[in-house]
Amino acid sequence: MKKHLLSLLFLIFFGILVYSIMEMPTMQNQEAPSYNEVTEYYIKNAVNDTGSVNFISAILADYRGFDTLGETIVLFTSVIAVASVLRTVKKKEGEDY
Amino acid sequence: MTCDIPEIDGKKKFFSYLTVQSTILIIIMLLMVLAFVLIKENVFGLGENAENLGVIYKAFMAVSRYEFLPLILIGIPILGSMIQLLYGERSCFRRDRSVIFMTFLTIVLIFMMYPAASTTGLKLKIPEVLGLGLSFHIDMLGYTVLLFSSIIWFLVMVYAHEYMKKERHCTRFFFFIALTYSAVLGTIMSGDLLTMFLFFEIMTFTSYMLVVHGQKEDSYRAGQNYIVMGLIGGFLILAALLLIYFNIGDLSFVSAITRLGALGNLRYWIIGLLVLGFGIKAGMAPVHVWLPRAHPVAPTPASALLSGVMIKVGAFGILRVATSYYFPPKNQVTDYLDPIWKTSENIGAAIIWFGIITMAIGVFYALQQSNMKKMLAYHSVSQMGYIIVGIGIAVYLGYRGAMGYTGAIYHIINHGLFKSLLFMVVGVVYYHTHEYDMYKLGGLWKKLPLTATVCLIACFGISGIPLFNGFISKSILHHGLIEAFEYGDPSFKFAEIMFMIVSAGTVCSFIKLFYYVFIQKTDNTYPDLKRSYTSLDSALATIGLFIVLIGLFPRFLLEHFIIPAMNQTTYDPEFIDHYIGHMKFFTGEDLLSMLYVLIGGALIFVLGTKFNWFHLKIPKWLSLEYLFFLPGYLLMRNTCKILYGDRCPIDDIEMNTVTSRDENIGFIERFVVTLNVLNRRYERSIIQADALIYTVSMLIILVFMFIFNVF
Amino acid sequence: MDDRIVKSITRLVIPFIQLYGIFIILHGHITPGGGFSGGTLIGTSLILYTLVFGLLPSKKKFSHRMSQIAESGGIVIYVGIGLIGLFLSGQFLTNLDAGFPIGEPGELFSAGMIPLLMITIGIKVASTMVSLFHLLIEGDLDADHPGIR
Amino acid sequence: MINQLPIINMLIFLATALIIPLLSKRTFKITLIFGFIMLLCVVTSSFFLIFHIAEHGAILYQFGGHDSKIGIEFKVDLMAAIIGLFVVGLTTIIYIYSCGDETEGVEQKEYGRYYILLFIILFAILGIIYTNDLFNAYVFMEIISITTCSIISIKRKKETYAASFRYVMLNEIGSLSYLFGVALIYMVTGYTNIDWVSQSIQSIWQLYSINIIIALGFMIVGIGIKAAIFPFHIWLPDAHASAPSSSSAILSSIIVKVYIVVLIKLLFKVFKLDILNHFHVSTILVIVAATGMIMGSIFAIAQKDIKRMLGYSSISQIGYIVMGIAMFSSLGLASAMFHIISHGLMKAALFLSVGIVIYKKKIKKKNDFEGLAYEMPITMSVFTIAALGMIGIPLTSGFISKLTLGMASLDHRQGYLIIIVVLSGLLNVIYYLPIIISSFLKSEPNTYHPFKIEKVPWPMLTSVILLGIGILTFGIFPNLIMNMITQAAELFGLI
Amino acid sequence: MQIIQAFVDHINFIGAVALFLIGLHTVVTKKNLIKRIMGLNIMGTSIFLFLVAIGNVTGGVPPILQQDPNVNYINPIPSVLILTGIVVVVSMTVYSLSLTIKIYEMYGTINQDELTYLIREEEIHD
Repeated sequence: MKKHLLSLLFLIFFGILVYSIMEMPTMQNQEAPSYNEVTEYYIKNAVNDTGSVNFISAILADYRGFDTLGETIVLFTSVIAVASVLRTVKKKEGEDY
Repeated sequence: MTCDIPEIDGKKKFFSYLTVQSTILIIIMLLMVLAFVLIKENVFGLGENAENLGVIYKAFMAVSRYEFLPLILIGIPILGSMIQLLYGERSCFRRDRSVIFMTFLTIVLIFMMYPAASTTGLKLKIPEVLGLGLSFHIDMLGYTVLLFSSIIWFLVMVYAHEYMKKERHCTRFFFFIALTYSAVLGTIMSGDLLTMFLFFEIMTFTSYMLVVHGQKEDSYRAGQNYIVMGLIGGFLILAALLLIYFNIGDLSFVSAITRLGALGNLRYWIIGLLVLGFGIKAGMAPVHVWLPRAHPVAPTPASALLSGVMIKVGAFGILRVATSYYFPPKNQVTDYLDPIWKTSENIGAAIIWFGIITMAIGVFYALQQSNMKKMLAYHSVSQMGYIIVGIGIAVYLGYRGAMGYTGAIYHIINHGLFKSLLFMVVGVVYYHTHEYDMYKLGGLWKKLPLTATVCLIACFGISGIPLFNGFISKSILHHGLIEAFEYGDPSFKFAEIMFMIVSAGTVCSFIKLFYYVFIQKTDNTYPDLKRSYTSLDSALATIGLFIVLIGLFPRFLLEHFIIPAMNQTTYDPEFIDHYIGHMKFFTGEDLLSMLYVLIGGALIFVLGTKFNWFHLKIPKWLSLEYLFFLPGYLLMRNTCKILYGDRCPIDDIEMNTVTSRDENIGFIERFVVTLNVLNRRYERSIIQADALIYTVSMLIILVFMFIFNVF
Repeated sequence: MDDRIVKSITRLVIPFIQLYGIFIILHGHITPGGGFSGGTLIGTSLILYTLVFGLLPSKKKFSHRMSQIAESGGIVIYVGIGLIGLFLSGQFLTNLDAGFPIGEPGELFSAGMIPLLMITIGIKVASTMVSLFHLLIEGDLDADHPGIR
Repeated sequence: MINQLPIINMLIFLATALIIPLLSKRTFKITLIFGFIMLLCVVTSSFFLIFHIAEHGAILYQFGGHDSKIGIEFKVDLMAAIIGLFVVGLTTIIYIYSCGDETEGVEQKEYGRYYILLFIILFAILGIIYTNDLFNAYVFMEIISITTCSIISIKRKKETYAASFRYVMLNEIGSLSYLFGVALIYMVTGYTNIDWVSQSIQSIWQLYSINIIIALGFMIVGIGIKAAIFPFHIWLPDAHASAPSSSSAILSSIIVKVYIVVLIKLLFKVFKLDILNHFHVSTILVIVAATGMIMGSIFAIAQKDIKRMLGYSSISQIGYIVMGIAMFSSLGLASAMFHIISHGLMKAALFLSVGIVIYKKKIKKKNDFEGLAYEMPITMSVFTIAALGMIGIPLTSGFISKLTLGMASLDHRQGYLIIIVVLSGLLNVIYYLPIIISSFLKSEPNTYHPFKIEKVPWPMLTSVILLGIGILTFGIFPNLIMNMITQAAELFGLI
Repeated sequence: MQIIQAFVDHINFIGAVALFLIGLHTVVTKKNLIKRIMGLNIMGTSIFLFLVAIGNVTGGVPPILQQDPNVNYINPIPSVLILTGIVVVVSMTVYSLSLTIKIYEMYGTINQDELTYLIREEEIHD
């Protein structure tokens, strides 16, 4: 019984989401609202701004470089977190953080 | 540790050091009062041109006009509490002396305030504090209550020094009593609702420490009751404060009826919240349940102060807000037919009936008690009923309500005097005999003649014998009620009848008290009862003196305190001048009605002792605590039943706690028990359904938004 | 697992994997890929080494100390490059205005600070993957037979 | 130069986090002192920031000198500056405490990691407060999630692992919901910068209203999980109960508040009032907040473990904040921000004083508090002050926030909310008062000296005393910060 | 007909959402901690798919500078966001896995129900 209620719940959820997706902008070309002047700007000027022909790298490392910094910090943090969970204190080496 | 006097060769010193000092202080205070009276009565012939006194007068005026006086007044007891905290238990005499002297100092300052208070009033604003800023304003109404509370407080302090010697934690007691004193002063002197609320809350907390001072189980119970209800009252006042500040934008005690009148029914909600909030502290009828529990468990000085001063502060609050916010400004009305009085008329009627109910309930339960302190506590309830009736009349009759106003203030003063005196007498009896049950006592008048005398005076006072102060205020209130049903609704005739009956009951119960404690034949000869003049006796005698004096010269208070107070509020000057200015006491019908009351009281006493009316087994459904908690526990039981059907997972003990009719188990305990059950049942399962709850609530929110989007 | 074939094949393969990873890192601004992909490749190679030769030898080769230095160093270099921009042109993480050489677009040595950042990212990702893998394995060993160490 | 201050503050924290591993080889004191100095530097610079911003308006900082449309932008407005100062200052106090506390359950070896995580949290918090970019906020959110979970699980006990697992899972769900919302918004606008997003949303929201609904719902719920708004509070009690005391203090007085700030940004900077009113977000938030205020207290009453109780009480207090936000008026926003600060102080004081008790007496049940005030007067007095503040007694900062919240609800023509405020205040009375009474009055020892203070490390006492003073100060002179807060709240352009 | 057309147009969005719900369903119903973590990963992946679908352009080429000027580049920004998001989700996954290991070491089970039962037992005991 509980299972059926649960699946019914998820069906309703799915229905709502699908219904709303039907209303969403779909056209997967330059007319899409997300394909706006920002993208144009990247495609036009990325090479002159950064000198990198790979726009993704340009954005990743230059335009949105701060995100990438945060991301590296996430990695750093995850290592420390996992170490703080799993490292057993008996070990000799690398106890200094 | 207790600080009893070291016994010198087997018997105490007849005079203790501090006794002498406090007696001297008392005498100085009496002299001050005398001088005050003589100046006011214009014996020295100074009259209005008092400048003849020269430099003294100027200095006096300078001090009196000093604007930070209220702050100093509030600061002095706090300073005293700090000093006595420093001495602590090491030197009881220095400690008590610091308390007593500080209290005395406040009295001196309050006397000095008179010129300022009687003319313009003393105003002080402290911006920025609590965001909105505090403000103090001392007018005659405040000043009157202030003066008498300080005098009573001082005498009780003198008394407490002797009495508390046998108790523990005297330091803590005196510390908190000093803080309570400053809170009381602040509440009375406050000039706007925020200040009043602030000091009111402080008073609740500090006096809680006095109630639970005994640190026994019942005192914790009573204290829990007391502080929770006090905080409820505080929250009600807070809600009213918010409403007033939002709708009027100004919290100071000035007339706001024009803007309140525009609010429709909300104005009744506001005053209802305020009356209920202050009424909880004042022991008003449906919410007085904390009072008969809290007063007996507190140490005697504390209960004397609770009954004598603190519950008055509640009544004072009602009077203040009702006559300031809900009255039109003084210079705008000239007539009682002004429709602007409609609001206050409706409010006043309700308050009067509240007061009547309070009186009746108080007296009825008081007659059933055998514990003297409990009986006095119930009498405090009924006497507060008198005061509330007076306030009701003052609000109800509007422009002509001066009689009720007079009665209310007068009875506040008188009741403060004799009720604290009665508590102190009971305290003395307990101090000597360690017995609260009046039926077990008897024949004490030979042993304690002075105590017996003052007790007699107090009983005369409270039961309104002519030539004692109770008579004055009661007859004034009686006049007020008569006016109420003459000018207003005839249904108040019943109110007047109730009034007479209640007075008869009061008389009866005090005959009972005096008879059983002092007269009744008993084979108990108190062997260990040593007579010695202590500061107990001086305090008792002084208050007795005040009672008699007020009873003999009732006009003085009227002329120099109450009529100025009324002239500062919106009342008909001709009415005041005609009815109260030239009021005749000891007139025929007053004495006659008093006689009826006395006869009725005696009759009730005789019949009661004959037919044993004073030990009625009151059925549970009459006990007010029970009635008060009933909906609560019905709710609890039914929720439990609904949730779990007949196999309620509350195990038997908890089940019994929740549904038992024992009125010692308060509402809150039942509540907490049920919540424990619910928690044990549901918390873990909620925590386990973590992601499910996320899904469901997300779904609900989305559906909500879709609906809102469509419509 | 001591299987000769696997071991020798691994010995043979690992350098190529790492070379490829380095290639991808260095060409991050020209071809698809970049620091993450390349770093992942290098990390994978070391993980493969661990899988084949066991934990302790790979610990010898690539100790926690090293990985820790690599991680902290990665961030430090990154921030340092950002600070160069901060001091030279007044904004954090400035590329060309801070005077990084742009070079000829499409060449290997071009695009100012992007290749440097890619290299740091690569180092960081690689070391992170390895150390996470090692930590998890150790924790697993602890969990399965507590008291093995 | 002053424009560089925000990023410099963040980099200071980052550098501290990176340097600690190298320092901590030597004696540990150096690390502590170093971290403390760094914190003080940031506190001073935050003061500068506030005054500078109050005069010259918000600081805009484009990374790499790119236009805010294409790059990442920091926008440090007055609210961000105030909250930043609050966060850093409070963390400094908690840091002092944690220096004295051999944080219960955390081994000596873990201290280094603990402080690394602490400073990374600070870095991320400043970032999430200052940033003006939705996706950048997501990245910082994730940093905060991991670090927070790990300062809980750093105490190597059984229950902490279970608690932080649940926490990390719900956090992940929340972050993903937030990311989904960002994706939906990006889908229709094509920006991630908050200003541009709100600009283009205002023009197209009738067109793509469905997108906005889904995005709004997912974002509110996602942040609601992290901010422990009522139905999503599930992770909170376990986490608070099992974490080390300083971590619990940081959790409930800083982290949760930061997410509330993100919620404020999201509602009033991204979706402006038209959209919110059209979808009646106010109603939803009010319902959620009211239920939270009541249910949180009701659960708190039934707890036996005092830290769990405190956790539930912070759920109900978060209800106050959300209710203040839900008024959608500058007064309500001001009351919410004031309550953020005052509740931060009070809850930190409660947790730290309870932490001292646990450190000294090793008791966690609230029935064991009988007669405790005779042994540790200062701790219990601070506890009392903070608890009275929770109840809302005048002279404590809790009263002021109650007052402003009441004014705001009346202002919003929803006077009935006063009933809920008063009711939850009474429930607070029910569960805070017995602790105070039993600790001050019951089961006293026969001989004690009233002026003897407890023997605990001085940093702990210093921190709790500082917090108590702060509570009283803001309670008696609220205008010290109230004016600034009101100014900040009016910048949002609400009614 | 239009319905089907819209369905076809949005098919990749719908797939993403379906994945999201599958992941959520896994998290809700499964009691095994590892499975719940997998569910979380599925949710994350679905959102990345969603972003990809947003950025996609039919007949577009990857955003690397091409010679002829008039080609359709696909939208580079979502790819960047995904690159960041993936790393974040990975680190969260690692952390929760390590917690799972520890929980297994402590309690000897990774079943949510048994875990809750054990915890409640401890709470009742003390």
